Amino acid sequence: MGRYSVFAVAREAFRNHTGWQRAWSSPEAKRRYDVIIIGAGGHGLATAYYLGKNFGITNVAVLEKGWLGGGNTGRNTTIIRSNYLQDPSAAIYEKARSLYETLSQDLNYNVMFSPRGVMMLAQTEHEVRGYKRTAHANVLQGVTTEFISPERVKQLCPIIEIRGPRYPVLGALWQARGGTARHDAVAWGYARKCSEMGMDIIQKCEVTGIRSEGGKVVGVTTNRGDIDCDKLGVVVAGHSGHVASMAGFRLPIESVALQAMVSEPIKPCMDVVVMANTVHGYMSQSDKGEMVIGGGADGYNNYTQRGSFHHIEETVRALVETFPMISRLKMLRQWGGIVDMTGDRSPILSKAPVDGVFINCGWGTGGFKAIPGSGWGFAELMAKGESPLTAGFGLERFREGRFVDESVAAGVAH
Amino acid sequence: MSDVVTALDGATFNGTIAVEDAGLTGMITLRGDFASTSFQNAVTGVSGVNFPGKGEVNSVGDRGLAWMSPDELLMIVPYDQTNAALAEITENLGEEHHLAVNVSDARAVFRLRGNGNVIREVLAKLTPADLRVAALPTGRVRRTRLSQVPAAFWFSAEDEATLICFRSVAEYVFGLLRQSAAEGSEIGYF
Amino acid sequence: MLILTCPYCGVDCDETELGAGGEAHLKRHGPGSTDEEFESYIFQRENPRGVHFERWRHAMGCGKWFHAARDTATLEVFGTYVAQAFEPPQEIKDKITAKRPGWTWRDVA
Amino acid sequence: MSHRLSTGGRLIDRSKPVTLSFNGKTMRGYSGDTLASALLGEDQMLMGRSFKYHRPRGVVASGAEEPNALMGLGRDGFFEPNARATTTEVFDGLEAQSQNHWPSLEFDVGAINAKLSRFLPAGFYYKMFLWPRAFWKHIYEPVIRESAGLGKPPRKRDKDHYEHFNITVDVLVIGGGIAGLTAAKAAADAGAEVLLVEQTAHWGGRAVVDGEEIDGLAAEDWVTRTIGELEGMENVRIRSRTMGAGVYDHGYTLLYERLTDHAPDPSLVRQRLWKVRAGQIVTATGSIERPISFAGNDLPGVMLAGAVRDYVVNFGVAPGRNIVIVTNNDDAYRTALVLKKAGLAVPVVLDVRPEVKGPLAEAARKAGVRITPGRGIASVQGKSRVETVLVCEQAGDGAVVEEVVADCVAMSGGWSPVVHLWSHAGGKLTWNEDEAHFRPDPEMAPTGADGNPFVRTAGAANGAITTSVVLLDAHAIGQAAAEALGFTAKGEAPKAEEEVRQPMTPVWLMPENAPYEKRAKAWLDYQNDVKVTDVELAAREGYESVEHTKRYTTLGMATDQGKLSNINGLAVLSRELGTAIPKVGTTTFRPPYTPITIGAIAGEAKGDLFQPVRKTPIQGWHEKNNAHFEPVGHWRRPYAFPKAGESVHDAVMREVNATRQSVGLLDASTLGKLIVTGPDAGQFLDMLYTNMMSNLAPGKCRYGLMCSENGFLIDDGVVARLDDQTWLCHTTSGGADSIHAAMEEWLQTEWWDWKVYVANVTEQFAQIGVVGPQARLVLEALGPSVDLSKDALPFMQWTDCTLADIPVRIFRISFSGELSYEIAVSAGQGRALWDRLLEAGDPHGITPYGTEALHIMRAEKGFIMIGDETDGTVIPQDLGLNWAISKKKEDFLGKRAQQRDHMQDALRWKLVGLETLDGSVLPDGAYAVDTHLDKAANSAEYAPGKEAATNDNGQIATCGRVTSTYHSPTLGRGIAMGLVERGPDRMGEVLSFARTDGSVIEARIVSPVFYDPDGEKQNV
Repeated sequence: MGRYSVFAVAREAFRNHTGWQRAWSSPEAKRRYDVIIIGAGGHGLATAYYLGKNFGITNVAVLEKGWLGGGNTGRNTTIIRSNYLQDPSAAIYEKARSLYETLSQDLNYNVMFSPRGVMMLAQTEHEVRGYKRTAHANVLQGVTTEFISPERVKQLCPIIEIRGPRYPVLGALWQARGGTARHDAVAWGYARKCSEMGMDIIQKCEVTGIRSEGGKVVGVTTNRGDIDCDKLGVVVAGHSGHVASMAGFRLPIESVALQAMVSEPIKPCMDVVVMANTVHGYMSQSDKGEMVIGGGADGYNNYTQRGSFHHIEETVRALVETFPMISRLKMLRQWGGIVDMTGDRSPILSKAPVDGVFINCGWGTGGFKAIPGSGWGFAELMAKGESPLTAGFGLERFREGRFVDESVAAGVAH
Repeated sequence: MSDVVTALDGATFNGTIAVEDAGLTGMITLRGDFASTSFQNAVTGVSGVNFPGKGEVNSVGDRGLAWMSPDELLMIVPYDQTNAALAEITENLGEEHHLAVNVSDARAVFRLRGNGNVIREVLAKLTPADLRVAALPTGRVRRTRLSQVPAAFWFSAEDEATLICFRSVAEYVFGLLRQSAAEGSEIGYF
Repeated sequence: MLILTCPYCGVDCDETELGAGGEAHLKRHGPGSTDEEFESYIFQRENPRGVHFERWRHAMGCGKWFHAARDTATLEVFGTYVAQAFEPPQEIKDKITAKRPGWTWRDVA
Repeated sequence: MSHRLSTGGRLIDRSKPVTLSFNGKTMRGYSGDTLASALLGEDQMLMGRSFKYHRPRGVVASGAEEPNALMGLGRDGFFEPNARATTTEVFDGLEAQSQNHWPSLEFDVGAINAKLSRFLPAGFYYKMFLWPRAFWKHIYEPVIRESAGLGKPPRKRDKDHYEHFNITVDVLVIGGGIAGLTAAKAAADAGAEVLLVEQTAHWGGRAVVDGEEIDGLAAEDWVTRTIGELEGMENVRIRSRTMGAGVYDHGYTLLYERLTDHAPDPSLVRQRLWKVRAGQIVTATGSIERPISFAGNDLPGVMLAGAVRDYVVNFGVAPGRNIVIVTNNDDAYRTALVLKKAGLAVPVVLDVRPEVKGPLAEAARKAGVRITPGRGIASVQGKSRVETVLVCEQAGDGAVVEEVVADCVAMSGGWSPVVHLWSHAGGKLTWNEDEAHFRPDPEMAPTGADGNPFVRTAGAANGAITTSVVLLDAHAIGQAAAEALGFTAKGEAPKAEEEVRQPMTPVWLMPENAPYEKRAKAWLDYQNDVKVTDVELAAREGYESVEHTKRYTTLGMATDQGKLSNINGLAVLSRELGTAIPKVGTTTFRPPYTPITIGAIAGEAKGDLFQPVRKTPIQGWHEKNNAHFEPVGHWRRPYAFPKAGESVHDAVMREVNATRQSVGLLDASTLGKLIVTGPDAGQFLDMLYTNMMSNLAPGKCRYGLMCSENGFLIDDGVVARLDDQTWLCHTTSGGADSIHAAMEEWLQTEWWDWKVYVANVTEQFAQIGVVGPQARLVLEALGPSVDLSKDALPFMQWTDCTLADIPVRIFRISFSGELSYEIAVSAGQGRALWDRLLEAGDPHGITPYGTEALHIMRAEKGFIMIGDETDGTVIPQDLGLNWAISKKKEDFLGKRAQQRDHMQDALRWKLVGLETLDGSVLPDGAYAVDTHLDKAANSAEYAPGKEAATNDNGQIATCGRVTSTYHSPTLGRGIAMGLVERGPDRMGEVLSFARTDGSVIEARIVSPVFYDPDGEKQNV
């Protein structure tokens, strides 16, 4: 597979781009693999990639019901940050963020990681205390953040109204190396590398059953026949409960619709990502110029990938209060994704009750930013049976009452 | 009682309809077993109006009973008679399990006057409730959402509606109604 | 944007008048229960792509809790009923079985 | 050149000329013009620049599907970017600017991208800019962002206002063409309530432009008659300038009404967002003509044939003088006839079909139009607009057989139904081979709450092409919609003459075997600059699904959402993959149909109405007395009352001192107040609170804790027993509604057989705290009707009485450690009592204080604050509150949860007091570093010269954190509360807290009760 570079593009330009090869092959499934990953989204593909890269396990198949990257990987607001409060969260999200720094070079695919900075506005005294606490925690966690003044907020993001009558900006938690990336490219880049390593990405292959013998997994049944494996990774955001039930166990998860929207593109006017949790809104500007806005999640189980309009309405209200200039922009498109909410709103990266089965799910609204770290840690868990990155996210925590609760910090995960 | 004030202290607004602070109103939240005749007698006796059916409001003069839920009524009496009414209810019901509390000061009451269709139109700018006459005829109460706060309203006549919300948000609700009834914002739908 | 009929008021409620309360017919486990029972009571939830029974509160209305039988994939509502019940009324079960052949009422743990 | 014709133009009023400015140039148009028609009338063909290559672009279409002619309108508080010229109605003084160019529309530096286009194929950025790493953020990305982005951002606050409108209706008909009118009439005749909306200012759609005949009347007259009939019906409402923006579940539909965009008036509502609940929705949204992919098809002057017709007929504007028509279907001949009639030259009609024999074509021949069968366009030449058309055989590879001089090309690639609204709520599509388009699949309609279809499409939107079929279809659909709601349909469908048509022939590439050079100049998506070769490349590289191709090439992702490009792009993809179009699949459409203003979505909720502000009965006094407010939920509570020239901090210090030394006054009205009554009320409260409430004696008060079922502390407050069966529960300000809701939830859904009623009386009372050594004197000065002495009203008791003749309930409770009374008074008299207390307290220098003084005093006393000491992960045992957790009770909410391993862990962090060694104030939320290196495998330096244990992820281990920290004016030093691992067992130990700057501050573990540990002051 040819390397991507400006020279390759120039070379192809003079032969009408006829020389480009497929970014990934589309093989038929083999009878057996060492590892099968269900779900070719960002997390699944990243897991496969690090299994190969870090542990030399390349006899791997990634099975995808639809098209790779067609789930939440391509339906989110592309925010990347690691300024979390609890140690386990900060560890895995910071691992992910640091991997994003070099991901384009690592994958030889430009995922357009843009460390433009993420700020979380503090608009109540309570939030000020919460974010100062997070800043203190981050120092010891090796996550670089700082609590900044309203003046600095205005300087970094001139379109913010910091003297709003209702919720004046009292400061912000600022992570200068947070930012955004091109969501599709992350899935495509990992897919291309996995394919290059000889792994099979099998699209339009739906798993209909999980086969186990004596409490140990032996393979899966798919609409393309049975495929055997020693280890099985379930990485199917939005469908985790469904797939888990095939393996005969339940999860502390409910699937709800989360919404987002973009405005029509305009010239650059916002160089940072801003999250305003008091008023439940967050916004950034894409390279195309669209204002990318995250909405709320329904409170009820919903598999329609649509969700209710009033969440968009509430988010927009809040953002108009904080960014008055957006009022005369127009909403171009709104969409929904299905997110898995766990009991403590933190993810599950864990051995499953069935031997050989591993589950990676429950990322709620925060999955995209975690992709490289999640893949890194989950690959280690699958290869070695344990990983410090995933240790805090085991299923057993719900029985022991050992939660990883991020909602306690003023910052709600997005 | 000279120093008793309502949240809006008599504010009024005239636009496509008239919006008025209804002034001091005696209100009692009553909870009990609607099936119990003694409960029915107690509340009808004190209020002097018929026991309301599901979703109904009955009123005679400045007294009334509004159906709030399967076990909750709102009794309306003249403000200065609230405590007397409470005492009477408590006495009539004796040991029977019930709740009767004075909420006169916990609420703000608005009177909306004007063309009934325009009143419905003004409210429809703020609430998702079905305001077609068939769905909300005179004498029917609707508890719902008025923009971002809970409220209840009913038409006592086709050209007059009463709206109740919590006292703390009285100014907010007044602002909502004022904007929705602004001159030039008629829709002419209903 | 769902519409559910409040079984107490009889009015069709807009989703924004309601509060969602998660899975219905949970059995409370208090002191004396095993860790597994308690975990499942607090955290394990039915999460079907299909027929689901859930709790709703007519928050911006009569304030009462009720239950709804709803399909989470099509958002079809088979019916709503009062919360003071250990399982759905027979006619709702029948309606679901008629519309979703093969469906049977689970024995709520 | 494009110009205004001397006659014609059914929508314009030549007696009402208007003046507008375009890029500063003054231009003329007529009332009724769109911005696009006015500009064309002034020969302003060039209207914008494309997104990627900055190619010069003119208007292609005449409606909502327009991809090129996007403008910035107005200025300052009324500026709007990316407005479609084709849907913007002109008015006198309209200001418009074209977009996405620098320095000018005519000369745009960005156009260099076009020269480089061979280096910028689909997805080029994924393959480039990889090195050096830092360049992406600092060099490449800024350049890409600057050249993208279309319109300018608004800079000023929006000066317009907006509103919402909620209605419920039987049948909503979207689209005011003949199909919409027919469907609306049919549903209305059946007795259904009908709302009919049309996005433009005019009724009738295409039929009136094409001069069809219906029921023996000219379409124009039939439309006028039908509108009249509908307006006359009680059960019908009609609304123009109102677009169907989105269809959601359960019949919820958004309509977007533009009230003043065509006649600005800031005093009126600009736009209204309708939220409709419809029983049945009929989408009669018509169809959109498809462009044809040939080289140079993006030159200004290349337009849709139907649009050319619209401009001539509706606005009396000719897009050119020599207009070449290229088509694969009969409809374009209508354009030929219209142009002829207007006296314009049609050098040739290029019809790709090998034989041309339809009646419309015959009529064109009769009118003297030359038709060349089997021919297509090899390429269109011209600098910044159409100059010549090179003709070729469609079957070939583009060898030029003829050269035609022309200034406009009218193209027609067939018509696609507008299916957006249908698919918003999940409707599926089916491929219609004959017309080469996707149409709604009636078997796969969106279903509603009852499981039955609630959206139906009528007329052209349903795939019907000819007028007669459209009318029959629309009538049937309108009746079906009404019948679905239980009405009985009656009446006949309007009639039109059967139309004979020659079948169209799909053309996805022109000519069929166009070489790369031509395909690389054949545009699919005009706005995003996606060409045939881009989609081919995507397919070759394995981006095989429509979603992949769309995202890789950005096809259909522009502000027109692919209204013109989707099908053509799909066809090219299927051709490249060798798969049939329906197999390749289609993309799902998302709301809105066309972009809608964000301000309209926010509606009335801005400024004062952004969110409700909750006000206590005493708020007026606070506002008059310079309170510094802090938001607490929707309340705004005084944080402090700074005097003139006094800082907020100094005010807080003054308030604490004055209260401790004499007497302070607190507006505590926001505290939750819940009445719980009934035979089982005691039993109920024993389940809710961790401690016992059933054995509280009437007249007495008790502090109580509430936990969630998951074990965590969620609320606290003082409970007073009012009588044998009645308790009054005080909650935190934030807890009033949630705790009330929780009580109702448990009573309704778990213990519904218990006889208990709850009522939330929070707002019935104002509550005023009179706090400090002089508190009793202040109350006694107001002539209390009862004895308030230490023995008559001891600590933790309450009494009813009057103060200054105002009925009140006095609770002798304290959150400050001082002698303290909380007085509940009817809200209506709250302000009166507050004023009396101020008068009575004046001799003692009574001092109103805010929430910060309250917090400091409770911290000095070691009282916990929900939200500070608790954060949803803390159980009462962590806070040394075991005394408030009943051992006797078998069960209470949270008890079982607190028995789990982790909650029993001896190493849990527990509440302690913290005193810095230097007396300074500990930073908010600071963490104590774990210096017990023996505990961990690794250690690391965390501050100059200091070692700490680290965990497996290399994070420095911590053993505690600050939960509350203040400067105590009473003690004259920093005091803090915190949670520390085994804290209570480590009294006196010194901990190191890490500052964010890498330094540390040391603090000693002490008792959390800093002030009056024996409680003598509150018991006097």
